[in-house]
Parts: sequence; structure tokens; C-alpha cells
Amino acid sequence: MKSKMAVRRRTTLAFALLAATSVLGISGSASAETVKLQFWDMIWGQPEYIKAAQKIVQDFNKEHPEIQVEYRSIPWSNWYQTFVTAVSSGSAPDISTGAGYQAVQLYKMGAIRPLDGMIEKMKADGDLNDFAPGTVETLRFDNHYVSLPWGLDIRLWYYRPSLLKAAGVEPPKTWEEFRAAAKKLTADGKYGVVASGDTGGSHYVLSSMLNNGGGMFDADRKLTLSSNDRNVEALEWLSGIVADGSMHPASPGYSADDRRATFFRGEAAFSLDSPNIYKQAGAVSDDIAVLPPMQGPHGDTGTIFWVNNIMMYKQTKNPEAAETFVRWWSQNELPLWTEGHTGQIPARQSFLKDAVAGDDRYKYIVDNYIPIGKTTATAYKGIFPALSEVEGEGVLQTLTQQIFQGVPVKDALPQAESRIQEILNK
Amino acid sequence: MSLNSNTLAARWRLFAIMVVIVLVINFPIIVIVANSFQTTEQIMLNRSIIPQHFSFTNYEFLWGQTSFFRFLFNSVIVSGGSMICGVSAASMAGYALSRFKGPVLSIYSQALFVIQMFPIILALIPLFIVFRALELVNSPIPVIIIYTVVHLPFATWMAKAFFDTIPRELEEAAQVDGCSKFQAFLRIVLPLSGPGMAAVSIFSFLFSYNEFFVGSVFLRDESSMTVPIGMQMFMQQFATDWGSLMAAATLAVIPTFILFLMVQKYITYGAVAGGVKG
Amino acid sequence: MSLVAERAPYAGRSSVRQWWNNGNALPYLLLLPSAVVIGVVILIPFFEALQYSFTNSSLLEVGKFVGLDNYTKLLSSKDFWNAFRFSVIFALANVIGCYILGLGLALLMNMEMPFRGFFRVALLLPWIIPSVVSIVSWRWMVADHNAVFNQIIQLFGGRPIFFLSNNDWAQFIVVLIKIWRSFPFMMLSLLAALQGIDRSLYEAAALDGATKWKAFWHVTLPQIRDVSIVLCLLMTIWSVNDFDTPFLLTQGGPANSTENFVLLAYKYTFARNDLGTGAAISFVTLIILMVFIVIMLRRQREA
Amino acid sequence: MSQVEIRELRKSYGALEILHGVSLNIEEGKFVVLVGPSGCGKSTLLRMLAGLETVTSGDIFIGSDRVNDTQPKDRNIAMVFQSYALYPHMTVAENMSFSLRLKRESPAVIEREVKRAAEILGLTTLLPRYPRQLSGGQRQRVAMGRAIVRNPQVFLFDEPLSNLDAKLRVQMRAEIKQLHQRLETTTVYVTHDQIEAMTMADEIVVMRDGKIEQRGAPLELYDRPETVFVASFIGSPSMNLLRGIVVTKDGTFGVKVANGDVLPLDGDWSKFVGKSVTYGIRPEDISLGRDDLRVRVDVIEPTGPETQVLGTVGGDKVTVLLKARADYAPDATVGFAIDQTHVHVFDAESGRRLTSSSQKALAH
Repeated sequence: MKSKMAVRRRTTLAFALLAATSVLGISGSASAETVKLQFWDMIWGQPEYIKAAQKIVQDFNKEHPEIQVEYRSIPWSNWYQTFVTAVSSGSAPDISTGAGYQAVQLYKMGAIRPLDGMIEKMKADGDLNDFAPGTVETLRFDNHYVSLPWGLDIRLWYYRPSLLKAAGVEPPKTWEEFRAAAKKLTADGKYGVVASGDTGGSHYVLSSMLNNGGGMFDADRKLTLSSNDRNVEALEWLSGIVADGSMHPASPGYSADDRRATFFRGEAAFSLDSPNIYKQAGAVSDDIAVLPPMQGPHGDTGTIFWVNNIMMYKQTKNPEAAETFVRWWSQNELPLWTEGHTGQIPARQSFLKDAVAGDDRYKYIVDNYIPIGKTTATAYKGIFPALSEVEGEGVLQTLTQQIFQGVPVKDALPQAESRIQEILNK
Repeated sequence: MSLNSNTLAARWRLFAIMVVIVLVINFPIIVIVANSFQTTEQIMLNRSIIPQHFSFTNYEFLWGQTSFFRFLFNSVIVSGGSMICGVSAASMAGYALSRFKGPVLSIYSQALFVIQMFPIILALIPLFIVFRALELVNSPIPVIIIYTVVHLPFATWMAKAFFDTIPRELEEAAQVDGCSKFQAFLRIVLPLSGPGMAAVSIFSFLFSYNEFFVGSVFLRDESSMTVPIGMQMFMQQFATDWGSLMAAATLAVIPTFILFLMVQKYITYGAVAGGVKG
Repeated sequence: MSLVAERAPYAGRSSVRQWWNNGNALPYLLLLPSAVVIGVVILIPFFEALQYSFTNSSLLEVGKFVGLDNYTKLLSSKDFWNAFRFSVIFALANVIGCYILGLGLALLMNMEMPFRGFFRVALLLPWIIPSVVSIVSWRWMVADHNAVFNQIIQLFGGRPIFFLSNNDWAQFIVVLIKIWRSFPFMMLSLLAALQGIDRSLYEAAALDGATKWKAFWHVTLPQIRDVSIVLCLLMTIWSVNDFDTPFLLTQGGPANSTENFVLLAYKYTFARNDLGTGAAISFVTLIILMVFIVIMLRRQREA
Repeated sequence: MSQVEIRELRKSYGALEILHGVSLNIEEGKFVVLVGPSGCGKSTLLRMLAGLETVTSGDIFIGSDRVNDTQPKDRNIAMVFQSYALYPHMTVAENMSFSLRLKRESPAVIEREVKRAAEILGLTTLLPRYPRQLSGGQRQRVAMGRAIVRNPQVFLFDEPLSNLDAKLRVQMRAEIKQLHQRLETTTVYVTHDQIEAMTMADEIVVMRDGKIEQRGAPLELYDRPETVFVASFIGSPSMNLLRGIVVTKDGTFGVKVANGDVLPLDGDWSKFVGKSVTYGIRPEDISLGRDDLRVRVDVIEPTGPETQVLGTVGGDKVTVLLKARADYAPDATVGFAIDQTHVHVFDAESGRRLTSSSQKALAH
């Protein structure tokens, strides 16, 4: 019995070693004084992204023999559960990347160690000026810099030029034209617009509300989802597209991947997606074009965007080493674009040139969409913890699914409003 | 209705009906296997069930580019571990319930029913904290323990039902021959329980091999993930790579399928739900 | 009188030791390993979670005591009754579907035919493959208008159905997949029960002039009645506590139409960070199940 | 010296008492048969002897030890079970050597003992087989072989022949008796079959409702049953029992039964005149001749050497065993003679044997 246990333990150990060496590509002979750091990175792109990120970590480890970083990629499904259980059980990483509001939310739970000192230093040596204007400040909460920006994510409309051409439709410039074009493009089992019922689908709702000058919150962080007429108008617009029959009927049940596949197959002419997505389209990549920002009925433009970031956890035993890594990562992460082809837009402006090199569509997005991007917090300056739950909990997804199913806005909206209010009240 | 009165023709007619039923019911599985031999482009292009081209590309990809075989290995460790724990614990408890009476035993047997109803989600957070304190996250041990408990009630009932079919007189004879009660269990009852234990083992193995929810909480490191968890991550990373997904799905089914073929004559013992009355 | 009569009873021997030496401790020792793991994995967390359900705890901190607030809030929330409704539909449809399909196939499998052993394993496949695998493939077959299912529907001249976009169809498909995944267990158990029926009963029934249908009705069904009830109760428990099927297929959508209790508890606990309410949902589920099971078992005993 | 002594033994399950204080001495080398209808407690008693049931109160001694709290394995007994309880996963040889192996006897001793037992029972060629490859009778023999190998102080048999067909049962009966004569080991044998008891036992213990009804040598029980129960239980076909009242006429005594016949009694019954009694007469003690008993014939069963006449007297069933051939029409009323010296009289109320004054004097 005893010997069996010992064997089991030894195999476990062997596992861990094997895993460590295979991931890090280093020998297991690291000396006892080396600091070990856990870095959890979300999967920000296609498989090549993970390889690029692993390579950057390897470079860091080579350059800093006293700090050894272990890289782990975290799937998006249940990411919230992953982080929260890790934090609550004391097994959080030292550093992680995260989407828009994860840092503030975890900060509020007391899990995040702000990067104030590091950012002061960056300010002092001018490094901070490299970041896109406002992005660093967006991540300031409770008078602390809870994290450092690394990529900007944004949603924009794509269209299939060949379909529009075949139907004799010009790329729409306004909502009205868009709706008409979508209707015209709907025929023979093809549809004007394809959406999805998941989080990616809820971006259709958020984006159009912001496009119309609306937003979920006012300057005092009060919920204005149904009280802001611009929001209702935006939802009515989406609802109208559904009512026209121009929305792909599978949309409420689609995942983002289904939606993308449908769009790539040419079964729909318009789709809202993140930058760079055409790179996954294979043969039809050239037949995907970026729609210039549209004007809403009141002449507004706008879309949803997030400042994705990298953060440090309170549980880290080596904050200095972690800071060293964060700063190094921030300065050396260019291969994420050049090799990893992530869809994010670099927060550092100095990366832009290399990141967009040879990609006109990408450059167009950076030039024309980034300036009109707004966060879910909208009118409120900065971000706040509940946003993460609002976006991730499923309330918006439910609202989105209902709209795409053709449920009247006036029926769907109050339910969503009261559910979100419940989250905010907590 | 005499079961053997069927004529030969009737038997073959039944055979034909069963072939159709099996094909219809296993249609989704056939689709998986068939598509695993096509590249993703081919799958997306023709979307038909019967492969037009035949290639091992997906399997080569799985072998060379992914941790799939590590998942498989982890799954075997986790399932094997919880199978051994589950069968040991269930056979002992099942034997106690089968052979002895008393207030403690009847309370235990009722408690099993409640545990069966217990939503495991409730226990996950406290458990995670406990196992974290023991530095056992990403280790197969907590998962093995939790799987063992989750399938323990049913495994115990199965074991009890099987022990009920073994005549008590055998143990009494053994006791008279010189065994203690425990020796009688070990030397006489257990060796006779092969088929029953095989059934409990299959059930335990299957449960652990297929479980997704608990595993997704405890096994986060790619190097510790079991097949379902790894598959889930796979779906994230290779979301549109249907070919690899189908190949992974096919490979995931093979271990349990082989296991079932090996022990298929015992599986009906596992279903002696008559003993489940508790 | 014989020699032995003079011997006095062994009054000096400790009764506890005696009890132990007689092997009376054996049943308790046999229960010990499972009792310990159950204690660690279920009992301790159970009481901890019970405590949470009366607080406004989050995943990270134990909150204040709020009495029955979580429960009263739940019972007045639309989401809760929506989950209740679907949990009931899901369990009921699954149990009925599994029973009919399982019994039908068990009856067929109970007859003589070539390659019976092969069929037995082949029919178990849906049960033995991992849920992640089967649900991925089901999703692939139903998600799209040109997916396999819709190809078949169109082959017969039907219009494509968007199974995951329409509330009713989504519920239908979730139930269908659950039945598909769990009927083999029912079939296997019923087959074992059928094989346990004494053949002479059928011979007697045949001599009494019973048709096959009557023999089924008056011999087979009563003989497998008890097993069937237990199986259906187990199936009910497993359906109510099923997470994988709706989570992996629809995540509870569209428009929450396939959200059951477990998914709701999961959502509260992990997405809303509201451990108190999440725990309360789980306890309500447990109580509903227990009441249902106790009533059913009592009725079975009376009958 | 008693090999087994049981004193005031009681067994209860909760409130239900199965054995109501049984005391019994069994002398060394004796073959004792516990007999009684099912549920009388005989098997429970045997199982308590074996140590398979706990003792509620009372004492059990085997040899010189009080074994109440001794494990079965330490009692130095061997038991043959109704179902034989052969270990299915062991060969015959392994089955027989199991107890010796548990005792860690040397292989040489084990082989010798198994060989000896196998020879006694004629099992030598079957040693490598598994139980499932044996016939019922062979299994029975292996079960006995397993018991013999141990050289126990006491053999316990629990209805060992009830799973065999009639012919084999007769054969095995003789074999067991022969075995006992050869080994001379104290044996306690439980059966519900009184013929087995009569043919095999040195001493029969008749049990009923958790009590010993009567014990004694087989023919003693046959000739002088102490109760109506024993009278009806021992002997086949069983004793005719007719209800009636003791009457006297001209200094002779008789019992007046339902159809008005007065059945003859031997000796002085003056003390019991007017008392309700049960009049017992064995079928073979009724013969043709006088018209002591008029029987309305129901069925005639000729067996060759004998003829059984089944009929009724008043409301009571009566069996008559004639050594001659006879043929009566159904419903005919036939008179039979009763051998007065073999009449048994029991108190109708208590069921206990009544003795005439003269018989009492004779007995003492």
C-alpha cells in the first residue's frame, strides 16, 4: 500500500516536471533561488497565437535566468469561473491577461495588486506616452492603476463585396441604407445579416446602441438601458432587420464560430466582428471588406471597444519580479501580432506600424474605428466592476437572442433592465 | 410468448430491424467517425455524411500538434484511479449493506439516496479550497476522490445487488472452515464477484472518463486535463477545425469502446437495478 | 452432570472486546472508507453551502447573514420559475422518452437473433461516449440550415428548422439529446430485469390463452414494475441534476428557454458571483427532489 | 461425557423469540437428529451450535469449552449445508483442503488428509473438478469430504439431503450412517423428514415451536410418543387420531368417537371416565376381524404387499394398513379390529399422553 502511494506521488511529480519542461522548453535544473512566476494568458487568437506567446516567454526566461515564468493559456469558456475559483482558493497566478473589465472586477474582490509604482516609473521615463491616448487612464479605478493595457478590441461591420456587387448594392453609409441593403441581399437561402446568440452576438446590441449615441449608463453610472431613447431606437433598428427577414434565422442559436463560418461561406453579406477576422477566412479572405463607420439616424457614429490588459495578483510572492515581467512583456510582445496574428490592436502606438504592415484593412480599422470606440460604461469615465458581470452573465445574451428571435423590443427590454439592475444592486 | 419459438426467418428479420435501429441511433457517432477522415475544408464544402476523400491528416495533426494523447493518458489515470477507489469502497459498503442489518446501515443506505440527489456544484467551491490547501489542484487526486464519491451511491447499490445473489451459506461454510468474517469476504465472496465487480468497474470508469463539470474546475493545466476538458479547450482553440475535432472525438471514444467489448458479457449484471431499492 | 457444567461463565471478559472479536465491527469497518470520503467530499461542503445559502456571500468572501432573503428573492424571481418549468419538462420528457425507447429495445434485445452481443454493445454507444464529444457532434448536426438534420428534412421536402434558435425546438433538441444519451442505461437495466422473469410464467400465460400483447401486459409489466419505478426515479434525479447537456449545447439559451436549475445555480454562483443565491437554488432543487422521491417511494410501497 | 451441552438456550430477533430455553446433552460419538416441522427452531439451534447465530441467553459447551462467544472457526466443528455451499471457484481438492490451508498445515498433511477423505467417499477421481462439473450426489459427497478432512469434534448437518431426488436420498442416508459408524464423530443432524430421523439417529430430538417436544431413541419415540404432536409426526403413514370421550361399560373401558363406535381400551381408565381424549392408533395396528371401528371408505391404495384404506370415522380421517389384499367399494362402511395393546391416549386439551393405572404400574 505504502509503496504504491510513493509510486503514485512520484508519477505525479514526474508529470509536473514533464509539463513544466514541455511548456517552458527549459531543463528542470533551475536553481533554488530562481523566482517562479505563473502567467495565465487568455487565448487571444488562433493556435499560432499561443506559440508566439510561448516563444516570447521563453525569450524572457533566457534573458532573466533568475526569473522563470510558466506560461499557461486559458480558454475563454468559463474563464470567469477559472479565475474566481483560483483567486478564492489562493491558487491565482502571479500575472494574467484579461478582457476589458476583469481587472476591476477582480480588484474589487481584493485579488489585484495595482501597478501604480510601475506606471509612475513608466510615466517618468516617458514609456507611457507610447500608449494610445486615454487607454491607460481607462484602467484607473478607485485611484489605482489596476492593470496595464496591451490590446484594444473593437467590433466593426464587415461585408462581402462580391455579394453586394451581384445584387447591385453599394456599401451602406447609414442605418437606413444598411437595412435596405440587407433586405435586398436576402434571397435564395442567403441573408443580409448574420449574427450569433452568444457574447459575440450581444456586441451587435451594444455596438448599435453606441453607434446611435446611446449607452447603457449615464455619467453617474446609472443604468439607462431602457430609459435612453437612443438605445430603444437602436434595438428597434436591429429588430426591424429581423422583421424584414434579413437576419439569418439561425442567428439566436449560433456561436461566434458558426456565425463566422456562415459569413465566410457567403451565406450572409454583413457581419459584426473583431479586427483581423478575415485572416481566418482562407480562400475568401480577399472577399471580405471593412464597412466604413455608419451613421445612425441622428448622425452619430460609434461602436463598442475594450481595453484588454495585463494585471498582477495580490497573491504573488514576488511583486518585483512580476513587475519586471509585465513591463518586459509589454515592451516585447510585438510577435503576438507579427507571428501570432492576434486580432487585437496594439495599445502601444510604436507597434502599430509593424502590426498593420501590409494590411490595409487593419490600418483602416486602426485609423477609422479606434477613434469612435466606446466602452460599455459609455458616458461614465472609466470602467467599473459590475460591467464584467453585465457583459458576461448572460443577461445581454438573453436580450440579444430575444431580439434576433423577433421578440418585440418593448417586451424584451424591461426584463433585461430589471435583471441588470439586480446585478448592479448587489 | 416462448422466446425460442422464433423461426429462423423471423430471427433474421429481427436482425435486419436491429441493424436499421442501430444505424439510426448511432447516426451521430457514424457522422463523427466518417468526418474524422476528411479535412475541415472537405467537411465544410460538401457537408455530406459519406466521406468523398479519405485522409489521416486530422490524426496526424492530433498526434503532432496537440496534447491530445496527454489528455488521453490523464483520462486513463483519473478514470483508472477512481475506478479502483470506487470499486474498493463500493464493494466493501455494498457487502455491508447486503449482509448486515442495523440502524447505522439503514441510515447509511438512505444517506446514499440523498447523496445521489446532491447537486455537486454546491460542493465545488469548498472542495476547491480544501484541495488547494493541500496543493492538489491540477493533480488527478482530488478529481479521483470526487469522482469516486459522486458515483459511489450507484456503485454501492450495484455491488449490493450482486452480493445479494451470492448465497450466504458460502461465507458460513468458510467461517466454519476457519475464516474470520472479513477473510470470508476476501477469500470467498470477492473471488466470486468477478462479473459484478466488472460491472461496477465499467460504470465507475465510464462515469469518470466522461465527466466534464468537476474536471473543468480542478484540472486547469493543459498537462493535467482529461479528454473531455481537453476537448472543450480544443473547441476553443480549434473552433472551426471540425476535422481535428471529429478525429479527437473518435479517438476519445475508443478506450471505452474497447473496454465495453472486452467485458460486454458482464454488463447486464451492472443493470441489476432491482437491488437499487436501497 | 458433566465436567463442563462446573465452569463459570466468562464474566471477566470485556464486552466491547468481545463484540470486536466476534467480528461485529465488520460492517462498520466496511462502511468506513466510503463514509470518510463521503464525509469529506459531501457532508462538510454540504453544511458549508447550507450556511452560505443564508448569507450574501460571494465566491471570495463569506457575507453577512441575511436570513431567508435568498430564498424569498428566488421564489419571486421569474428566472427561478422559468428554470423550474424547464427542469420539470426536461426530467419528465426524458424519463418517459427513455422508458419507452429503453423498454422497446430491451424487448427486442430479449429475443433470439444473430449477433445479439454485438447489438448490445452497439446500442450502448450513445451512453459510453463522453458528453462533450456527443454534444459537439449533435450541435454540428443541428446548428445550421444545411447541417445534416436539415439536409434530411430538405430531402423529404421540408423547410429547414433552426433548432437552436427557436425556444420550442431548442427545448425539443436538448431533451432529444438527453434521451439519446441516457436511454441505453434504461435499456440495459430493463433487459436484465426481463431476463430475470421466469419463463414458465409465459408458458402458463400461453396455456391460459393469452396473446403476446396480453402476456406483455399481465406478465412482463407487473414483473418489471419495481425495477421500472426505481429506474425512473434515478433517471429523474439524473435529469434534474444534468449540467452537461444544456450547458454544452445551448448554454441555457435561446432566451433562457433551456435553462434548468443547475444552470441557473451555476450562473448565479460563477457568473454573478452570488454564492448565497447559487447555494439556495441548489438546496431548493434538493428539497424538491427529495419531496418528490419520498412521495413516489411511499406510493410505490402502498401499491 | 457429554460432547455438546446446551443449557437454557434462547434466541430472539427483537421481540420475537425463536428458541424458548432449550437444554440438551449430546454424548460423545452419538448421532443425534433434530427433527421438526419448518420454523420449529431446529436450524437456528444448529446454527447457534456452529456459531453462525449469536446466543441471546443460555450457554453452549462443546468439549470442555463454553463457546457462546467463540468464532465458528475456533469451535472445532464441521458443517454440511443444505445447499452444500461448495466454493464455486475452487476445485474439489481445493474445497476440501481449504480449512487445512487456513490452518497453515504443511502440504504433506493436506495431501494426506484430502486423499484419506476422498478415498472414504469415493471422490478420488473427482479431485481436479470444479463443483459445477459435479452431479448433486457428488456435490453432497464433496461437502461431506470437506467436513471429514478437518477431523472435527462435532459434525453438523443442516438438511443435507433435501436437495437430492428420492432415490439418491435413500442411498446417501445409508452412506452418512455408514460414515458415522466408521468415524464415530459426534454428529448433530437437522432434518424435517422423520424417516431420515428414524433411520439414521441414535437419538431423535423432536422440536416444535422453539421447544423440545420429546427426545429418545427412534423406536422409543415410535412406540411411546409423549404428545399428540410427536405421535402424529413420527411414523408413516402417520398415526390415526380420533377425538372422543372415555366411557365405561361392564368394567371395561373405551373411547366413544364421533360415529358412535366405542373403541376398546386396555387396562384401568376409571380415573378418566367422561374426559375428552384423543385416541391414537397406528394404521398398522388396525386389522381385519372384529368390528371395533367402522370406517367409511374413500379410497383404496394397493402397494403390493400392503393395502392402504383411506376413510373417515365421523369427521376424522382414518388410514388403515392391511397386510392383505382387499377391495372395497368407495362409500362402503367396513369394520376393522384394533390392537388394544398399541393404543395411545392423549389428553384432548394439553395433548399429553395419558396412562392407565395398570400401564403405570407396568412401567414402574
